[in-house]
Amino acid sequence: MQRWTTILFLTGLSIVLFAIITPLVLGQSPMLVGKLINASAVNDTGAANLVTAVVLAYRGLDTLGELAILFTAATAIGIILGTTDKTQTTSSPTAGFIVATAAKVLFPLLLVFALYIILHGHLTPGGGFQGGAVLAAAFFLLTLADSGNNIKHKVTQVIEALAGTAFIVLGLVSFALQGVFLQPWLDKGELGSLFSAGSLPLLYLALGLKVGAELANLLSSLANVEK
Amino acid sequence: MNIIILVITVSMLVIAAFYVVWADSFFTVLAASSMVSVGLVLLFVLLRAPDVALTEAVVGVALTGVIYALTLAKIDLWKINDNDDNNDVSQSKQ
Amino acid sequence: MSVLDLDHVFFLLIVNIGIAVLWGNRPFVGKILTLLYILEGLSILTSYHVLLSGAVLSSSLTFTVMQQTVQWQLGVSGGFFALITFMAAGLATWFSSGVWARSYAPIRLLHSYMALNVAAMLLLLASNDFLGLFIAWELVSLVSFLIIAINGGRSAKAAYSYILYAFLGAMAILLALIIIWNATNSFSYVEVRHHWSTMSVNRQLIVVLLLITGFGIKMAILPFHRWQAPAYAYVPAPVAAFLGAISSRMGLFALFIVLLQVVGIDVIQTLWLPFEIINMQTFLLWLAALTLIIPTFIALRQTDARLLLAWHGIGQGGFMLLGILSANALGTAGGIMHVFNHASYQAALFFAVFSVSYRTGTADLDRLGGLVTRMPISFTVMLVGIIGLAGLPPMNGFVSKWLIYKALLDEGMPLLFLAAVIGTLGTILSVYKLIHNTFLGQLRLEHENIKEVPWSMSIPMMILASIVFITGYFPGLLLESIAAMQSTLGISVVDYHLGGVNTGKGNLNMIVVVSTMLMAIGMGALIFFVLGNPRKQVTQWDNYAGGHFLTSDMRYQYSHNFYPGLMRVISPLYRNTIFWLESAIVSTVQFMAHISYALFMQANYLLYLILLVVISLLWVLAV
Amino acid sequence: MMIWDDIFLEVDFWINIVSIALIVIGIYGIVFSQHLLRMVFGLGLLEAGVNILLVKAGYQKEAIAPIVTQASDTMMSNILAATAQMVDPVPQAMVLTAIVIAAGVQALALSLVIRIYKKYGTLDSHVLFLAMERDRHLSLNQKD
Amino acid sequence: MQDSLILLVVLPLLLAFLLPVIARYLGNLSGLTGSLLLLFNILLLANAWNSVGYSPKVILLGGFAAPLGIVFYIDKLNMLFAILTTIIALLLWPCRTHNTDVREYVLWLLLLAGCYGVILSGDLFNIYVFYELLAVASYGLVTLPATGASYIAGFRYLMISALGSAFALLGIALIYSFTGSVNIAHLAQIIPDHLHHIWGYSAALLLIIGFGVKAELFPVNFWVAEVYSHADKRVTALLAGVVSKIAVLIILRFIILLFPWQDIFNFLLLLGIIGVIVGEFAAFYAQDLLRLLAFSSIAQSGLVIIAFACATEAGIMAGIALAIHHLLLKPALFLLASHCDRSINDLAGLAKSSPWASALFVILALSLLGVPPLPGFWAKLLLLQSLMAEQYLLLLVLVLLATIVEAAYLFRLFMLFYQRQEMPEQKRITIQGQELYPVITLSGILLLGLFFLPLFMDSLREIAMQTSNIEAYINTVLGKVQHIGEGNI
Repeated sequence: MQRWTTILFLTGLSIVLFAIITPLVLGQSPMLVGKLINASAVNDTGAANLVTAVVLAYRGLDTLGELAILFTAATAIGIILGTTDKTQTTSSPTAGFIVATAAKVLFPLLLVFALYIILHGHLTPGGGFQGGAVLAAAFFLLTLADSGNNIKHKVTQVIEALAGTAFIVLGLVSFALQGVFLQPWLDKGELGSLFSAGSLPLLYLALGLKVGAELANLLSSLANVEK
Repeated sequence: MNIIILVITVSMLVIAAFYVVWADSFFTVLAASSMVSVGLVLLFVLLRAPDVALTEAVVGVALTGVIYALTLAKIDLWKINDNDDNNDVSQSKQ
Repeated sequence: MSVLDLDHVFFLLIVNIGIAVLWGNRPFVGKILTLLYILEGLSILTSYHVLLSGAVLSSSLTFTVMQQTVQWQLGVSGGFFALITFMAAGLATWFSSGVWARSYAPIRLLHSYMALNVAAMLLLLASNDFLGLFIAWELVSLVSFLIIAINGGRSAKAAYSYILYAFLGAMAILLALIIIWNATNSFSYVEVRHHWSTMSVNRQLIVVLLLITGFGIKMAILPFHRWQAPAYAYVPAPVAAFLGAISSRMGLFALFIVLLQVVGIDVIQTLWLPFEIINMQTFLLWLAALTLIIPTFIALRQTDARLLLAWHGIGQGGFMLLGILSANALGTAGGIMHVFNHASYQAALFFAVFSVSYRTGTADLDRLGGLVTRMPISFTVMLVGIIGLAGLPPMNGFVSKWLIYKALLDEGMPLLFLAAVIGTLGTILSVYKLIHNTFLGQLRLEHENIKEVPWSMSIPMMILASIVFITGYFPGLLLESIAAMQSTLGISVVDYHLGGVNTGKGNLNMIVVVSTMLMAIGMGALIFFVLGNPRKQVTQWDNYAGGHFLTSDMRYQYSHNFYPGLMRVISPLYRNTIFWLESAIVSTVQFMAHISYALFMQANYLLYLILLVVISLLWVLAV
Repeated sequence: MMIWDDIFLEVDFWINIVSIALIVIGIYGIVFSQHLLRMVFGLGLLEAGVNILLVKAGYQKEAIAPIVTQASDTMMSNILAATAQMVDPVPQAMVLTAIVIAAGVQALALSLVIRIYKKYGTLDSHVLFLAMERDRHLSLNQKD
Repeated sequence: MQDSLILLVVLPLLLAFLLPVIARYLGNLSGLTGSLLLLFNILLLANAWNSVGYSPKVILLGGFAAPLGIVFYIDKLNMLFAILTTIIALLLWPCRTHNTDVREYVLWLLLLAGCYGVILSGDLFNIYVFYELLAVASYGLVTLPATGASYIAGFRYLMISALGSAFALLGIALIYSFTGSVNIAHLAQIIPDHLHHIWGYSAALLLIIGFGVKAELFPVNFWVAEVYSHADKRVTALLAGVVSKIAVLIILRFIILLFPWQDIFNFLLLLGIIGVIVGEFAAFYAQDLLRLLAFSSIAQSGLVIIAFACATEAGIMAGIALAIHHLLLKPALFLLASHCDRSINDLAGLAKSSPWASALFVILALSLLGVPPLPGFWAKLLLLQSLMAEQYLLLLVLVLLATIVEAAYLFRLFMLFYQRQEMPEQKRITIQGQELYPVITLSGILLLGLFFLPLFMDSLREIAMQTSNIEAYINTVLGKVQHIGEGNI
């Protein structure tokens, strides 16, 4: 009996959703705002990657909100899993020799790769969130290798706090200068070069560091939950 | 040409989604969920959204994958489905 | 006279509440409070002639919200009822200020609740638009909830059922208010009367029915009468007297104002219930007649004196409504006069019953008897009271009942007249049972050394009894203000003189009637004493009943099946359908509560969210 | 067969199929599964399905990714020409945020799952609901 | 000066980011910084209030014109809700005991930032992001007491809220694929006439259900009873009072600006009235005080939804009055109830051991009930008048019947409190003075409001007029720009 109800439910729901979604013919969605942004993004923000322009310049507050959400999730997980600053030693078996050496080799490479993604956020696809996650993966690799020296919470918390404040301060500076919060300031430089698109790369750098530190914190607190 | 790639990814996605919900051991569920994320990455690439594809790859596949793995370890379901301790598996099925 | 007289009264009331709350349990404070009540009554009396001439005592208590100015001012009808309230409150506090106070622990609560009640009632009497009326109405029902629940236990349960009925009534009135507001966009009486015809007929019908249910609940009209008897019976003596006298008449006052002044009796006559079954006025009159008959015959079966009197309070309420709605000068005059009369003898009877229970410790008629020799004053007061309640000539009850009978006959409603007579028959029977079982008959052993109640309790009783007799002797005193009331309301005015009323077809002059009776009794007493007062002092057991001697331990006095013949005939009629209806409603509410609680206690609650989404999307596709 | 061909060949049809499949299976995973962890997986699927739809909302036929690549020749005119046929970047920015929100919420849910498992030893939603009610009852009555 | 209102959202975030680090140096001052920030917010709002007096203002985020960038819309209604949120948050600010983790303050600050963002923002996706911030912060706060039951309740709350958010996102996706823009004013020009078909309706339904989770809309408010009885008392007070009213505010904005169709109003009216009736009856059956108050808050939110659903000016005025009244009253009741968290018949004789608390409880409950002289009556009167104006007679009767049931269980409580016999010695509850300060201030505000009632009513009418004036909203935000290229829908 249970089987029949599930199948009935599945088909019913999919038919309903299908009826609603099919008329959204692909490709004809009216890009009211999209066209305007495409046209004006390059000379407004100087960023080659238009998505970064939208994420940081046009809809900067969304990203700030997003950053806050990740920070809330991390703190809430910290509270729930109850990791205080004391570093307890977990009893998980130390990873094999291969993992340890691979970790040592891979760590610097991952670091470079992460920084590359963050710094080139306004040129190529990528940016703060993606770079930060890779950063966290790099740090977590170390704890995976030998569970002894896991991430020192005090350091990551300081990085996290500073990066977050940096992001907001960058916004506040534009508020002080032009009276509008989160407006891209600094000269735009010529398109495509590393130091172009004004304050966007700085914002992405702050974002990346904060996300990286936060996720590293999160992963280590997850790993160190008492067995 | 990319229609064929699209059809393959879509079918892979749907099968992986079935496995996520109906698989027995959580080990296969984790694998299936990562497969779904990978399929998603491919889709986003086809939909001309490289930024989103990269995010989905890093956050969807890597990060959530690791977090799920860690949780499975913590609630000691992190076992290949060998038949001696079926109680854990059966407990997770019903 | 300064027009702002009402402010003095309000000030005195606040002082009253202050004293009662702060020093309620001091010994002498009862007397001060009585003085204050009397002072308030006097301050209204002094400016009463202003009221009689149709003017109004205005007060500075006004506020405007949402373009509605809510103003409190006292008209002549408000003044008349205010006088009754102050009389009842003053005598009740006097009764409780003396020795009785020592026997009642929470005396401070009693005084403060009494003062709050009087203040709320005055606020109600002085309101002159619907919003002010509703605010005061809720205050009155809240405060009387407090005073009814004062004894805890049984009276708390009665108070809980009262407050539920009161909220039902309040919501009915609020709904009527909103419907009226929607039609007339204002709450003042004049505006509403002016725009009343703009409402569609069945909306008018709904409003009138809602108002009647709302105000009728306080008056315990038939379907809503179950709460009043236990609520007014299980309370301490002064509270029972006060409530019995005036509290349920607030509903009558509001109905009187709303139905006669705002809606107008002619509108009620033209309104027909759905499917033209019955005209609204006849429907209400029969409702009142049934409210007279059924509670009175329930009172007949009661064995507890307080319950008996409380059920009579409900019955007489029906009688008053009968008078007011008879759309005849005599009838309305009789109805309003009956309010005053009932207030006076109901309070007197309650005082008498409670003084008996103060001395003997019980009000149960089975365990009383033969107290006439021990408590003569209470006996006379009860005698005067039951004569008034039964409506026999020398007392004021007779005048108002006569007026109402005359009005019913003049209006050509013989069947209603018959119903009223049956009601009065029931009253006479139960009233005789009351006095016989308490004062006449066989004195019990344990009541050998009962003494009369102390003066502080018997003086108010005597004052009330004298009021009953005097207003019976000179009804003109009341009829003067009643006529003024009728003229302010714009209904036909009764032409009266000090002794009574003279109508085209036969007039009533109580002075003649009462003086002839007094002369006749005087002559009889004279002859009796002149012939040497030929009677022999005998002890109680020197007599026999049914052919054999009585011994002290044999009980031949009982109150259970007091009228066996009558009871055998009418006992099948007691099916208390309303009781079953009430408990049915209560159990449905509990059942629905159980379901909705279980609805929330779900293990798999996400199912409901998905069901909502699917159903609403399907509905969208369908639309 | 003609009608069927151009429907099947249409990119749009396949993307609708996959997003609806993911949403429906996700909802089924959340609503009908007994095991708490499976609910979290279902949530992941649901979010994925919705993200696909959001990205699809911005897709234009024969458009290119919203990245200005030939940044070298800084001629404003042909940059504008390039951006004209670009895909709408706004939904991509929104999806970026949505994915990270979903990750955050899932991480929080999983930490709750761990804490519940440590305290109650089981992850069956019915058993846990009864346990919650029992705790509530206990805490009500034996309040010291 | 009102441009500085963006600081309302930004400063709490800044402090939240900094707090974990500076808490080590501040020690127990860290709680104080939170309240100082709130005071600053009140100052900010106060002098912005008079500058926004006549016509609503707009703040451009990132300096881009309306449909491109994100826009904050400041009008009297938003300001009013922002001020009330700050006041309540200030009163409920967790006092610093020895074991409170500094991260609790962080979560409170983030919740507040989310609240401000949601109230002020004029952009659909931005509202979703701040709503999500609000939600995640409330998940964290709900599981603070760290008892097993609170974890389960938190998890179930998380699941239903996440599901709701997914539906809201689906709604946003639908809207975006039809209109191509996310700015509310821009959508308000397009949706009402162009999207009056299946997809417009389904987008509206999905959004309303998504945001209805927090607004305690009927079928999605199953979490209310569990969360309010397991969470910490100040968190429950905040959630019940402020957060649910903000969610209803969003729904109001949607049904006035985006989906002004009668079918949607009927849908909301139906859900609202079911919520009221089921809430009241469930409260009648509830065994313990906290759960009783939770169900009564479901009923109250149902009333607010009904008021907003008859989208006339009178309806909006009634809704705002009810929302404000409930926003001030419910936290006080929850604070009082949190001390006597045990089954109802153990509370017999509470009046003897803590007379002030029970007296306050009675007054507040009577105002909740709508007994005339108290402010609750005027709010309910406005609601009844607006319902009558719309000729919804059946709704009127059902609301009044629900009030009778409410009277039944409240008076049953009063009788229990004022029973004669003492509470048993060891189970006695005495609520000390300093616990009562927030409750006293809240009831003081309520009773004070009574004296300025006429003044309060007129300003309420003015706010309602400003809210229901859609052209003003579109013109201020889009700066009287005509429709931008919406040709090809």
